[in-house]
Amino acid sequence: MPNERPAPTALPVAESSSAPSSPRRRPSRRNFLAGVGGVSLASVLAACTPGAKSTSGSGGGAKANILVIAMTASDIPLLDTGLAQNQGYEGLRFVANQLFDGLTKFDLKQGEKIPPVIPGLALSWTANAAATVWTFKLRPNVKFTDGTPWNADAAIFNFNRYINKSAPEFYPALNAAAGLTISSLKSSKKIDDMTIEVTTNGPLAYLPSNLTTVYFASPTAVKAEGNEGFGAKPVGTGPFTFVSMTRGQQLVLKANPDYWGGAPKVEQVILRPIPDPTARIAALRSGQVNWAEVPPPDDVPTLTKDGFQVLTNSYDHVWPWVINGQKKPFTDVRVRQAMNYAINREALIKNVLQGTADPEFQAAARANAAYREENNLYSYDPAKAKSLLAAAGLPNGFSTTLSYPTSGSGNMVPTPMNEALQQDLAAVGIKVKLQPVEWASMLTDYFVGKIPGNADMINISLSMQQEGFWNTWFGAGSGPNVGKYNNPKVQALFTQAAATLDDTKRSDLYAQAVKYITEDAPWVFIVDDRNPRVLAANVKGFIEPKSWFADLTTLSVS
Amino acid sequence: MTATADVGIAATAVAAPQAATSKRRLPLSAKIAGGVILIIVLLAIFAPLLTSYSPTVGSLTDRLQPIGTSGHLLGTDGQGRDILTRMLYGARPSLMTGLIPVAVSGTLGTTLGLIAGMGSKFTRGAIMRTLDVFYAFPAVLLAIAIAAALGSGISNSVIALAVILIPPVARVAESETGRLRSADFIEAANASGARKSAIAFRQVLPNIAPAVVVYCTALIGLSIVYAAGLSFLGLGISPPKAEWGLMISDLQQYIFTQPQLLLVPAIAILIASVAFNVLGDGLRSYLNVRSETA
Amino acid sequence: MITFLSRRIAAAIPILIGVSIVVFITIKIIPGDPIASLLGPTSTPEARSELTARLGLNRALPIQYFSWIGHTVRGDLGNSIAKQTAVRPLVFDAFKNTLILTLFAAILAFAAGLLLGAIAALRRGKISAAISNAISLFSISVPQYSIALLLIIYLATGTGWFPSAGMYNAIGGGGWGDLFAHIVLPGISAALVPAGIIARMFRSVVIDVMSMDFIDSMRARGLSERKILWHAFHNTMPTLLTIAGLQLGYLLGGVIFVETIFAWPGLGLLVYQSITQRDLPVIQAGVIVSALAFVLINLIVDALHATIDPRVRA
Amino acid sequence: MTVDTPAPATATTTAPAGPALRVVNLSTVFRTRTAEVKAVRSVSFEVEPGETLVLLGESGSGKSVTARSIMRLHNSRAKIEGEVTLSGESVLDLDEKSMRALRGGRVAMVPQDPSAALDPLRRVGKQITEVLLLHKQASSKKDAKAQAVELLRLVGIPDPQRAFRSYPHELSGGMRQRVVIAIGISCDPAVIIADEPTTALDVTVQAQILDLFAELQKRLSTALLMVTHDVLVAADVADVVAVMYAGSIVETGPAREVLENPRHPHTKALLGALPRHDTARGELESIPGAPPIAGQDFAGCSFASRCGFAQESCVEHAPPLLQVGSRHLAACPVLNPAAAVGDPLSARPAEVA
Amino acid sequence: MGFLMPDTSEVLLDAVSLTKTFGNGTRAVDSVSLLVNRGETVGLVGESGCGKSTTAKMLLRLLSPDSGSVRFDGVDLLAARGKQLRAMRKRLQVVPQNPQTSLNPRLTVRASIEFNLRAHDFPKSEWKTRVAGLLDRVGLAERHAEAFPHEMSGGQLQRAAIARALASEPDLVVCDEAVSALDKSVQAQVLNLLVELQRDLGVAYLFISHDLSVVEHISDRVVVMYLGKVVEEGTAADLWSQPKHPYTTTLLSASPGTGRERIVLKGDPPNPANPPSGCTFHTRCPAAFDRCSVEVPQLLTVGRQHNSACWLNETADTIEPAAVSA
Repeated sequence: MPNERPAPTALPVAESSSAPSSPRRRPSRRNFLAGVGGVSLASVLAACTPGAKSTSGSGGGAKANILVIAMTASDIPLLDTGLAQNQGYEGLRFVANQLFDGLTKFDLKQGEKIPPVIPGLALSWTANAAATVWTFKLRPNVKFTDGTPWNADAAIFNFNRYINKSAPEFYPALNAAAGLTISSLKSSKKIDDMTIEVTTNGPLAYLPSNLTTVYFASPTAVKAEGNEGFGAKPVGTGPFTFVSMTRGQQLVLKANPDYWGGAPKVEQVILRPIPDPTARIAALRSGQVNWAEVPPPDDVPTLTKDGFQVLTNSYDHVWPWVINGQKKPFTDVRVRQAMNYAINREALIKNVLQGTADPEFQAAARANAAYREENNLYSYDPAKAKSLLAAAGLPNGFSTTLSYPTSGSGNMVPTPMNEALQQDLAAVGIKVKLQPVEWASMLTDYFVGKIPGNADMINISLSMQQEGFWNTWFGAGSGPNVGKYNNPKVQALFTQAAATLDDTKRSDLYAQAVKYITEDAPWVFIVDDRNPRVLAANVKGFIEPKSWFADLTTLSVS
Repeated sequence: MTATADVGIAATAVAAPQAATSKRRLPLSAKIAGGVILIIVLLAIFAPLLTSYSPTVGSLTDRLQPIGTSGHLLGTDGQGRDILTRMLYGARPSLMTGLIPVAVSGTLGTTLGLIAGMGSKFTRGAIMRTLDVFYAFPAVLLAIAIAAALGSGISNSVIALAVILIPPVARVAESETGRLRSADFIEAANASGARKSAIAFRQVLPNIAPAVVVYCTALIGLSIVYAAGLSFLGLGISPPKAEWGLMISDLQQYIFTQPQLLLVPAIAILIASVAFNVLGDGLRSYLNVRSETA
Repeated sequence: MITFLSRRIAAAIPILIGVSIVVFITIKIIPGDPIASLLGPTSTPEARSELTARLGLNRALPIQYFSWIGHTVRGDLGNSIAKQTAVRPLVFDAFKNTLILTLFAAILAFAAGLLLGAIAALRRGKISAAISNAISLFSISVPQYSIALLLIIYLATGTGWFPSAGMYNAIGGGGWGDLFAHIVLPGISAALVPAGIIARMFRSVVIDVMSMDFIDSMRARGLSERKILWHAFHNTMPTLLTIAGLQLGYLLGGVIFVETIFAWPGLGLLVYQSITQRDLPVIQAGVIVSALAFVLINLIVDALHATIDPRVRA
Repeated sequence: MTVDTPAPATATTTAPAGPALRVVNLSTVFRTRTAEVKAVRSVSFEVEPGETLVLLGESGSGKSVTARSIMRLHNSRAKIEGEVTLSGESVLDLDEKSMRALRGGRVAMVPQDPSAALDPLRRVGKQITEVLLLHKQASSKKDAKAQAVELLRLVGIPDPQRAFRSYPHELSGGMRQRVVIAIGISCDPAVIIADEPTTALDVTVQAQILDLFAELQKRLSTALLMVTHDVLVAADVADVVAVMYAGSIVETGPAREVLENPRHPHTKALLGALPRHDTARGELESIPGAPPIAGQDFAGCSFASRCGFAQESCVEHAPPLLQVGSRHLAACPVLNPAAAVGDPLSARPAEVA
Repeated sequence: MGFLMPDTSEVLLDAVSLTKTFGNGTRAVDSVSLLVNRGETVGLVGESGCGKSTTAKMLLRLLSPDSGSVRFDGVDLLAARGKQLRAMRKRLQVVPQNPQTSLNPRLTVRASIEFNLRAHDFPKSEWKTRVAGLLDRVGLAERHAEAFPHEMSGGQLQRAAIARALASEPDLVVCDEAVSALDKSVQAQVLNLLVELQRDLGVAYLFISHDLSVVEHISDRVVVMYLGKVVEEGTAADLWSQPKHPYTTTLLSASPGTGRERIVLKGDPPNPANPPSGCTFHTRCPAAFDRCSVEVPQLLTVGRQHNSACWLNETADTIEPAAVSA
């Protein structure tokens, strides 16, 4: 029945019943193979042989003075300033920060201290006492790569694009994407050709830090291409300029020889989105890239052994469990503290993370200005955990649930990490049920203040990059404060800090808040990410800063 | 073929003695496959008796031991859990994700196919065109979307798989029913005065059942593989529970350190899938002996 | 022939409408807010609701559906929420890449499948047939993603013969040879299951055709076995075409695992990512395009079928 | 009943030409994993040029297997023994290549179901010219086409040009059978083996086809071996009838003599089972029991278990063919006690003319 | 209306002017009227495609006619629904053509028969004895109840199919080519059985076959169809001795033991989708004349219980076979 349509499916098909084996002569197989099979075989062979040849050279694909980066992003980020965040902060790190500059920037050329804010497109700035009006002196003699001069007009044009809803150049998508960074900006105005004034809605002492990610695009280019079209031909002042992009495959940037901060040493930077960690390492090992973000921790030892440079450093990033403090038994602080005592962070880091993270015993990350050694309240102490539980009336422990993401930027290797923690907690009688949640749906719930799946806790990696985050994560009434943590003393310290212009004093205020938060244990403080990345041996001169961001101008590929 | 067809008679003349002796017997390969499946089922049932380790709790100091380590015959995973133990316990959800979606889609699909095949032109059109829509929909993506919609968890991946398997089963059932629709014995049944439902379930069903069963048997293997794929994408069973697909997804993190560990669940899935396929093939030839002479 | 084709095309339209409704509803019931994942952690509630309104996502569902379908019919696939770019080039580029991978895998699958199926059918009872059957059985049973990983370990990173990811080399890539080197491993991974299915179906078709009466008649007319096999092969074509259509359709919609593992920038990967980002316009367009391709492939298969088999032309 | 018997070419016994087809002690055994099935048991007959021999029997009697054995169309599981001579050439010893040249050339086959005998995907003309070119009957494609159209005309197809371009499904059953016959006679075969050529056809069409056979045979002097279960067909076309039962010829002789005066109980029963106008309703003669199933072996007369005349000796010894008329032989010693053992090969109706 | 009003017997099935046109324009059945009396056998004969099976399907309500009516025992069969229809079907059964497919290959003979018993609500306790009785009735052994169709010969299968048809104690059994696929020797057995059953149970048959010799043998009355139309009907004896339509004469010439000259028709049966004008038989009719290709002959009474649709009937009282076999 050859004309009958077989059950149409991709699945194995119910083959039509084979014909009765009647006494019939079988065809000579020799002929058939020559006729049909021969063709097939030949085509298979033909398909195979040149493959082996042509690929032998591809192992050295990443040669010359070109840096090829395997990003964790699943696609090339958008190329228009703040929109690059559409692929997470990685878009700012590798795209926006390379094509553009902000008024300020972080000092990323060193790895010892927390990068201070240094002048970028602004040479200097001052604020009024209330920290609401800021005057910026712009850096002279800077040009966008299309020749447009950098001046107050260009700056105001860009501020209008971000925040001035009545300006023709206002770009709602950009306004939305820049989010918290610009939410407190009220207005900007030109003072003279090289001076501008920025007004905020309230005291914002840490504005310079926020402005590191408010990027400036060439007004000429934006006007020529329109807000929507600019992303296809981005022009900035940054260390690299746009060459080409193949959607989903790669973005090619070349060095800007006239960069005001010093020309990059590398000729080109090629960015490839490879979201799967194994695939990234495979690409690195097969020589297709010479820089891979976030390797699977277990590959770190062998990568090191095989001569790759595995770089890590602390940065402002934490990986906690956020506890719903309104649910029993978590209303009792002793229960929350007990959990903080019950987990063996060092073992987790040594075994599961291969040293790619630091233990966190307080609310502040190690690379945060508010980190103080003396605030390290917790340690691995199961006995103490048990006694705290007993004191809280739970000598036999309790059962609880945790929602955690299965993947997602910054979440490290959530499954084995949470499984390890689950075992630690089980040892003191706390039985944690793990509920994996897909990252996108987790974010949806999280941002409106819910823990997905109605669980008691949520595991989510959080950034401390901007000082505003303190209030986002721990401030009363903040949406993402899903644990509904509320300590008036902490709240008062946050308000006071926002109006304190002195960096040291401000960090001290945050450190005080951290002390309270740590004691209150609204989270289970677990680890600080060390931001591991792997570079091929021939990538020289890169400095891993204590920051999410990276400076690509210092390195070269030999 | 009528009784006067001599060529056909020559064929049956030869086939007949064979049929007489072998028609009630499954091919050896299918028996072996059935045995393998039975063994897997038994291992799954008696997992707690066969191993002293816990499938979910391991020792972080004992992680990523290679295959053949004493005490851990098949090594340990990233949590230091005994892989053999996880394989044994993991057989349960793996088999379930193979069997339940197929059972569900087999039942629903057959019913739909029967209704379509026996129903009026309109009913048939409505059902079959709806199924066409699901055919044109990329199945894997549909499963992913459904699983994503329902959230992770074994029951949700079972539902997602059942949904995507219904259309092909229904098509097989419908086309088999369609083939029978004008068969003499169905006409006779129609003329006999029996109710449509009685004809569908007592006359048609026994005839399409073999084809559907054979088809479904092959789907079991596929369903296991797909379920494992969903787990691989993080949409299946929740950790730390053991499931073969999840283990692949888990162990693939270590392919550069302990690549051979990945082979363990992969081979298990392969074996189970092959076993179900071989069993399906065996059933096919076993059941065809009767349908051929008929 | 023309009426035949127009009838088929007419039949395809309700399918596409059905697909559009299913994809629309499915996406709407998936939890997750594209705005949330787009704007990220630093966004404010106001910004979110404003963007939601601007994208029209707060309108009634039927209005959203008809607005979308209206634009789609006119070729306007809208803008990606997550990528903030027009969907059409995004989806078309990805589809082109998937098509390349699919066609390559299809050629592999057919070459291997026909060979295995022919051996299994024509050398029944021989060792070679048993081996062919075993190979096809294994290839339909194997979990695709683990094979893909093993290929990467042993053929990409182990030997460096093949690149492990992407379509072209970052540096100096772009030629046919480069594309070929990149496509081999994902192509093999994607071809495995279809090759097995084709082999098994081709086997049964060949057996069926070889037992048909006219084959015997040809023998009685003195035709050589080679000629008879050729005619038999001709008679397997209608079924073969149907298989081809199905397997191509399957590949188009099913290479997602392979695309993920090999970072192949195809439609499966794009739609999968878009699902994780809840990027509705991309998901909708991606699914519609692949359904359209599926329908189109079936149409072509039907047309070819009619060309080969005079009986279905009527 | 008309029997247009041409004057036999071999009217004189000394004719050198000899029979077109001669089958001596042909046995065909199918080997299966578990058993050996004797489908044909020591069958002998011969057909002269221009003569028609009908193998008459019910399903399973071995008549088709006999026909296919002559052309060696069985697969390797079939063991064929005996002697088959096609115009003087021994067929069973030929290598496969020479055998192929013979098939479709010197001996042609017209199968039962014309719908299934043609390649459904190719035009009719192509299927004819293919054979013409194969057997070097035509020098060029053009020549082949001309010959093919002529052949189609010869077999009585009204519009041969159009039929040449048609696909099989576009032709009626009768037309298809004519096409198959055209292919059969395309290379001037010495012998045509027609296996139930009219069974699938309507009775009015059947008559046309049988006429066509008679006409062609007259024109081409081909020997015709026809296999049928239909007594009426046999009566219509046969010069010689050989009645088969369970793999053996149980009765043979000139058609009229055998069909009008059957001497074997099986032949008698076959004829008696035909509903005739004069048979009282409900009183058709019917043979009790069923024929032996394939693979069943028996020492004596294969019909003994169903035969109303059977005696003990019938079960023990297979009866030989006995001479019951000048050319009429029947394998039944009970009904024909005085007859002498005869040679089936001589059962041609020399005197029918 | 019915052309042949019976004198003695009671009308069981009365079909009037049944017409059925298929989607492709084929008029499969054209104004066919048919009458079956209680306990009699009516034969319906014609070549493949003449519409005899379609007629049977309409009588069994497997197809609905475009027009016409069917009364079964006085009740409008086409209008019957639900319970009433089932009650009618209980009395109207069928024996299909192909012994290999007339029984469900996946059911034992017992299950097949019980299916009919269940359909008509025979108490379950009686099933066993009823099956045994039916098998005995049709000459099958008790062990055949547990046999599957593939384990039985063609003759046994048709016996089982007859037993199934008889299960609901019908008044009329439609035998749709029920013996055509059997070897002649087996055919004879089954025909004998049918006659015996009729004698014992009084069941009526509508006996459909392409083989006139079989139909003529078993039927009281015979209806001859050609291309969707009835061309002649009459008692078996009349048709045999005095056929009034050239087509009947042709069919008869192929029957055994008639001694008639075999008539060979010209050409193929015409395509039913595109039937010839006038008398549909005129393209092949050896006796056709001008009028035949223009005017459609009506079914006219040519004798007692004997109707024929041929223009020759207007000119001659009878048609001698010799006259048409020119």
